[in-house]
Amino acid sequence: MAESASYTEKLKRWDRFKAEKFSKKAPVTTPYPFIDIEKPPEYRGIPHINPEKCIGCGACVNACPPDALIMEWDKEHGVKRLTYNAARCIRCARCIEVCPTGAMEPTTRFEVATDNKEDLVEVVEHKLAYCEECGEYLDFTERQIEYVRNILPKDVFDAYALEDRIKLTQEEKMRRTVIKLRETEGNVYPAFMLVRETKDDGGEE
Amino acid sequence: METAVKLGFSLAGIIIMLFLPPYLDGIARRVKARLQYRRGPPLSQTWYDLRKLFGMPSVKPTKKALFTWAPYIALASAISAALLLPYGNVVPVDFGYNLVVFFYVVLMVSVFLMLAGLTVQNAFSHLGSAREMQVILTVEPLIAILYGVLAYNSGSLDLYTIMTGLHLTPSLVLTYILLAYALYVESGFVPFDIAEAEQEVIGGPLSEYSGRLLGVFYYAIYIKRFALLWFFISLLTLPWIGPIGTPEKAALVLALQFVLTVAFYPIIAALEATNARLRIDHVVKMNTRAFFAGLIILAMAFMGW
Amino acid sequence: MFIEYAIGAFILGGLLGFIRDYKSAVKASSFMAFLGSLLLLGEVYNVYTNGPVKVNLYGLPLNVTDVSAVFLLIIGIVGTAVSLYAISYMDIFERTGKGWVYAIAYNTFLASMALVVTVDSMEYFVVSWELMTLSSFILVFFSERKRDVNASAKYYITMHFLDTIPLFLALGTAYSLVGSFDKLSFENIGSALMTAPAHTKIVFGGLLLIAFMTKSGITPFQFWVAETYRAAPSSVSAVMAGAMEKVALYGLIALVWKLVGTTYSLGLLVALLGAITLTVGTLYALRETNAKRLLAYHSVGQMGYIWLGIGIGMALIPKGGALGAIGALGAFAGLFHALNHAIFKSSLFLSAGAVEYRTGTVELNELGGLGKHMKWTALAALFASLAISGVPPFNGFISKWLIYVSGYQSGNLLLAFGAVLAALISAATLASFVKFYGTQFGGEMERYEEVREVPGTMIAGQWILAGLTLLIGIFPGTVTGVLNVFNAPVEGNLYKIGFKSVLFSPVLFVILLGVLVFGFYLALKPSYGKEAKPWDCGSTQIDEDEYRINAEGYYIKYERKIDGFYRFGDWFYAVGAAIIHYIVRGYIWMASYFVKIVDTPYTKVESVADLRKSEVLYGDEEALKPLVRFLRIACDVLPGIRLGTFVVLALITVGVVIGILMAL
Amino acid sequence: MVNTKDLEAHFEFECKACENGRCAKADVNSILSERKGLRDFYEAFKEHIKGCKRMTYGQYQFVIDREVLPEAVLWWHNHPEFKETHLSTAVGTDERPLNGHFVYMPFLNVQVEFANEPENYWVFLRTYLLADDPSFPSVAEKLPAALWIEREVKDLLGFKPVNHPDPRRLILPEDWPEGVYPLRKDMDYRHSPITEPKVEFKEKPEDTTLVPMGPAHMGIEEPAHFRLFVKGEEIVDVDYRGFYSHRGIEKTGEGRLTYNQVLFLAERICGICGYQHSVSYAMAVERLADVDIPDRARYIRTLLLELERIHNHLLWVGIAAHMVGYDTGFMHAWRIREPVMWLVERLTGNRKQYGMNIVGGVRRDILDYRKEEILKVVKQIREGTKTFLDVALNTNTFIKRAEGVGILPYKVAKAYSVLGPTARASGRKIDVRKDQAVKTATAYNEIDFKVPVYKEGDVLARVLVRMDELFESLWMVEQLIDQMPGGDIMVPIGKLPEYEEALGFTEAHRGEVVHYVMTGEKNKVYRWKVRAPTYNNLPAVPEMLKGYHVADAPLIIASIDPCYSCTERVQFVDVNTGKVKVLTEAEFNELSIKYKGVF
Repeated sequence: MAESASYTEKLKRWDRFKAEKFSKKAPVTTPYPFIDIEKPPEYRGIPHINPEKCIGCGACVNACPPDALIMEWDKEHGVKRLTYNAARCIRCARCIEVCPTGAMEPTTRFEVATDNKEDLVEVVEHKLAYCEECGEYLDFTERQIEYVRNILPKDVFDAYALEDRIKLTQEEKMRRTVIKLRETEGNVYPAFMLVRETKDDGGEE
Repeated sequence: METAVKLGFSLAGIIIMLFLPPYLDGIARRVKARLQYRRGPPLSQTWYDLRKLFGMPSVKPTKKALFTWAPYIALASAISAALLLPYGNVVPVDFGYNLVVFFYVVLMVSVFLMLAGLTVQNAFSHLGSAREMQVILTVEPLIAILYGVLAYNSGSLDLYTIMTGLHLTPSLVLTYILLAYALYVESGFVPFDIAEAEQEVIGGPLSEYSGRLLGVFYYAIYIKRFALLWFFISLLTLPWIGPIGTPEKAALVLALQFVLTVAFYPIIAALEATNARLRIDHVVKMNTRAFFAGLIILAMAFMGW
Repeated sequence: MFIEYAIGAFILGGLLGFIRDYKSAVKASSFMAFLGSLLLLGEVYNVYTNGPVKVNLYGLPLNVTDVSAVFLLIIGIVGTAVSLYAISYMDIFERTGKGWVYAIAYNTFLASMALVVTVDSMEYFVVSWELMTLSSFILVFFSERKRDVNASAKYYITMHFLDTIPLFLALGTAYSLVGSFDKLSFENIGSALMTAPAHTKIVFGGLLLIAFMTKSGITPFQFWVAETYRAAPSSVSAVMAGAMEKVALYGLIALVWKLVGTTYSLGLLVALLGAITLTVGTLYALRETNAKRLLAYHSVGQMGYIWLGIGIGMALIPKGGALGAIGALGAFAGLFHALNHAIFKSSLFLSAGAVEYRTGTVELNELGGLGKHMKWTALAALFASLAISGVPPFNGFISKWLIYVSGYQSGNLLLAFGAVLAALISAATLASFVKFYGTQFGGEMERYEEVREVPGTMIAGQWILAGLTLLIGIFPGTVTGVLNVFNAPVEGNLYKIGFKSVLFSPVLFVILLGVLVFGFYLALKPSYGKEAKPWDCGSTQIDEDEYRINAEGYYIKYERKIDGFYRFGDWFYAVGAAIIHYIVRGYIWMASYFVKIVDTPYTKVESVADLRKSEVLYGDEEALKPLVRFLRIACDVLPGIRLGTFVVLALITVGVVIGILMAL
Repeated sequence: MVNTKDLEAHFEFECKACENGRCAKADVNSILSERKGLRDFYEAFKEHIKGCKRMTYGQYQFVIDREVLPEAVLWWHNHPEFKETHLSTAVGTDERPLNGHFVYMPFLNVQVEFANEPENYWVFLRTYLLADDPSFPSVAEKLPAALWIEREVKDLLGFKPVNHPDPRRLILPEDWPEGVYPLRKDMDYRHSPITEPKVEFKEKPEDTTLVPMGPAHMGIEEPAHFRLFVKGEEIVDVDYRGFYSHRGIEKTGEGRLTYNQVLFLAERICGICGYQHSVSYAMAVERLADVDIPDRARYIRTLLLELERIHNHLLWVGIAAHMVGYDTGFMHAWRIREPVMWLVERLTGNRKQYGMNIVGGVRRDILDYRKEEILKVVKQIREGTKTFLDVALNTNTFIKRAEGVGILPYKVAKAYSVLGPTARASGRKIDVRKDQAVKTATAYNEIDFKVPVYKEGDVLARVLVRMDELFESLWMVEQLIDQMPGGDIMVPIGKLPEYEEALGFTEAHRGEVVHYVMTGEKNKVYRWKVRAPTYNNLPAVPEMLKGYHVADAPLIIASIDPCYSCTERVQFVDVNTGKVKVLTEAEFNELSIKYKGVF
């Protein structure tokens, strides 16, 4: 993971004996629950979803081995719900690696004991984009679209005229594609483009 | 000494005998913890444990009455054994102030421990009882011999006479050494705690006990250990400080006994901490050897050495 | 006054045996035996209050001295309890159908024992002794199982050779000393022995000693005990272990000690025999897994205790002074232990019988979990077990403790070592009775779910004894008066017992213990949460009945440790068996020889096997035939002379010869 | 998470078939001539051998008839020259979807010569069983090592080992119905039926009684059920029933996870030797994907493996001391161990379950300041352990308990193909770190270390073996730090080849861990077989127990360092979470299908 200068300094200076009020001599045990134990900075604690950064692309959900991260669609209310359950988490930090926006933030928290399981669950709800034409909800969120807008270079947008088509349902897109193909028949190039595009977008989604 | 003083000393004795043993165990825990580089529990942790156990209901594995009563009888006999010991030079309740009686009354703790273990249909507690019995079986003859030496040395089995009438001979010194060993075995410290071995037979005779009854049994065992130690300490001190005439001197003696008892326990704890548990056949072998050593000592005593 | 009625009751009981129906016959005769035993106790009280009495019972000169009072007490207590118990117990032998045999034999047994300890004439002593042996022998094979019959034959032949013959020889010696049958009373013999040469004394004493050692199963003559007691019905075993052995002790005291007189070395010998016996007997018992054999070996061991005590007495009393006092204490302790042993050992046999009555086996490896259903039996067995292991406040503790005291303070290495052995053995006793109790009554087994408690009379019989263990333990003062025939300096009153400053106050102890127990019980009342089966580590489907340690496995390591001892013992036993075998051959030879004397056609008998082949009772006739015939002829030849005389005449020649040889 | 860049990188990556040794074009003769013994075997069973191929470097596979299976296995196991060759384990696979047959494939670790990497190799004996009659002749009565293996395939796949000496149920719970075989492909991984429990146990010998040790016993950390038939204290006979924590991880891995997710599952097979498992799995996948991971990654992996060995051995010796009531030893051993945990926590981010691996490399680099830390800790541990051993081995009572107890003779050890320190304490000279070619996954071939071997075979010998190994590991760690090369720490792996199989292995601190992986379509695992060392060691424990005390039992059982969870592997996903997962999975599937045709 990225290590800024101050961070590495911190790493170098970090001393367990200081941090946990150990004495170097006997006794080596600590009255643990009564003092708070500080984990080293490298420690992979419970990840935390930063709702500001999260775009709800679901990359983390793909990567997560134990299904601690779950994504659900709620087309009625136009909501895409990303649920993180620390009780199932194995702290492998794969989600942090794959997150495109760094919304999954590493922490050094390790105490998950609680009498109420709700405390272990983080839920982030995203508003789904809706189709400009038919007004029904799309499968991806506003933020995803924003993100795509930001990362894709302008010319690509123009080239594929994404600007006006990005917020459309599949069917609508299909229809338009067909129309477009009709307009420029005999020329397969746009269709090939489309395939490439989908790949790009798919990557983001 | 007039009765008031006697009463006072008896009261002191009773208080010591009832409240000290768990603290002694606490001391042992602390010492062990320090030897293992741990912080260890507070001194009164054993008291907390007992209180907790007293507060809990027990699980009932059998309908036998003996199962219910054994802990109480064990505790009662442990306490009566402790009451038979000299505090200062006062014996709180003198129902037979001599070696054999004391010894048998102490033995009753183990007897009822074993019987309790045998009331339930549980191989582990049976094993534990059998082990306890085999330890006693091998250590009692040794103790008998040593009592023989003491009796011969002082001319009587009566503890008053022994406490005053012992005279120092080589055989007596050896007797003290062996007696220390025998009492250590008898009180079931590591490495001789094979009867209650946790990892092998889950608690042995105690494996079926829980909650309050278990607490009572533990309390009985602590008091038994205390009684044996106190007995040894008195045997170590009383004969050599001459007749005790005044209450002041008696008080001094009591203080000495107390201090020595508290001072001996860390040694025991250290021994416990630095040893692994023995197997039953090891113990049998060791005790048999000790028995023959005792025979030699007895012969020496009778030859007047 | 009571003793005649007692004898009468016994005779009546014997006659009652001729009722057709087995059950009623047995019950009636047992009841009469019960009454007779009660009367014996009455006699004891009588003697205790107004001193020794001399009675002449149809020509039987009885002299109930204080010593015999002690043994009458023992016989009375045991007889009472056991007869009461037998009323129901003997039902399990109904299939044998010989009610009359039991009735006669059992009553004769009790009566003869009562006579043995009271008669004041050597010849009647011997006669009733023989009667006792014979009746006990008949009782031993009463069950008529093959193994039991073998045991009984072995028992009887052993008795004839190591008991009867020495007695007869001794009788002959006595006759040769006194010179008339009418004056064979003990004091005459005693006065005659005063003047007799030393080796005569030695022979006389030696012969008697052998006889009594055999009867009370002192090493090396303990070999017959285990098998015999196992074979006999439990009630009979109880009487044999409780009373018959003590009768031999009476012989030791009344004949050897009182008549021949004692010396330091003789005392040491007796004490040493006692020490060896208690070690051997108890260590063998530790290994046993058959309840009755275990108890039998323990009775050997406990007899060892008693002999140790008596031995200390015999050794030290002559010394007089402080040592004499200690000796008297030892002897007193021995007698006390005799009484206690009679009580708890018969109680234990009765509990074993009760278990047998319900489960049909006494094999400890198979038993278990009976405490749940036979509560009273279990509690009685627990009392008796604690008593025999010498746990205060039961009676066994006090006598053992006094033995230790006398042994430790005797100032003699040998005696002190005896006491040490005694202590070691009391641990072994505790061990084997923890096993005895734990395996029978501990745990809970489905196998014996439907077992019920035994009938009332059996419980009563057990509880008379079990109660006495506690009663005497708490109030030893009740019996010390009767027991203290050596006027030992036993300090204390009803509440205290001890010697010099070595005192023990059971009452105080019991009160203290009781107060503490109930105090703590009330202070910390046991509160049970849930009920649960014993913790079996959560394993699936284990056989509850096998989830335990069986009797064989209890002290396996310790037994391995002392394996050498056992091997030596077994070797010794083998040798003994060989000896017995040759003795038997000799007996057969002699029997046939007798027959040749009275030249009558005689069915050829060469070995015990031949005896056993024939009908059992008949087999015994075979064994006895020569004597019987001889006596009958003698009767024909010399009419008008008492038969008993001729019993003596029969063997007198041998006795006289030896006596003269000694005199030369 | 695979993206196009990775794919391109993968395509540039040129084939190292010749060194790496999985060359599709290799012909039988050249294969047979590669290693000693192969040709002899081929000659011996000519007419029964249907095929022969090189799976990957140093792993050979013969396809033989099932009739000669026992002979073939014994031919290798009792090979006169290759003394330490042993039956590692066997894989049962349901290949009906592929070729309509079941496959039963025992494989052996052939040790031509100790510590001779290029010469030693693995032999897989693949046999095809008919779908309607999956029976094969049992080798168990001649070779006890096969006892559990055959019972396992009987349980999980419904194979029928003909005249198996002890055909009781081994793995599945008592209340699992007959005729339902979890590892068959036609069974869904969420399906867990229940019937009336029926148990089958050994008969009790005459006049003994029963002492059940476990499932929940103080002397056993994890559920395992030893039935001791005892005479008093003495153990006469023993029966074992385990797999109370069977968790069907293989099914889970095959069922739904991608190969990179399986890696993390593999790491969680065991709480103690997790990293060994993850390295083995990664190694297997890399082998079959034909990837050489960067040297730095290999060194980091080896470093962590050795650190894990160090703290495991300390943990074990602590437990051994605890079992005989020597708690001071216990506490001190664990105190000495603790700094390793802290160190590892700093290196990888966790005390255990390092999560350090990824197929194709490692995830975190070792920075220089951490190297200092490591050396410091190593020094500390070395001193600490030295003093600890001085004390412990001079504790008379401890030695009394450990010496001459639980003796396992060499012959028995070989017959049960016991592994690891347990085997080395009985005089077996085996160690896959040196024996088998590890050079593409770990760095053992480039550092120097000894393999301690003792002949006594009692508990004390096992203690000493482990302690010697511990010091060796410390020395290895220092070398690794010293020689660690620079460079990249992982190579991305894109798509896996389909239906390739390979074996990954490491020498865990209990013996060789073996992961057999066979890939399926779209980066899924078709068959994944895990064999932990305890799986081979545990069947030998009853042999060790017989004739000793009940008091020794916990120590003896602990002395093989049993890890039941390793042996018994992960539970079925419980139904609820399974449902949740399925929901989302289904959605993802349909979504991806939708997005295929975007625009």
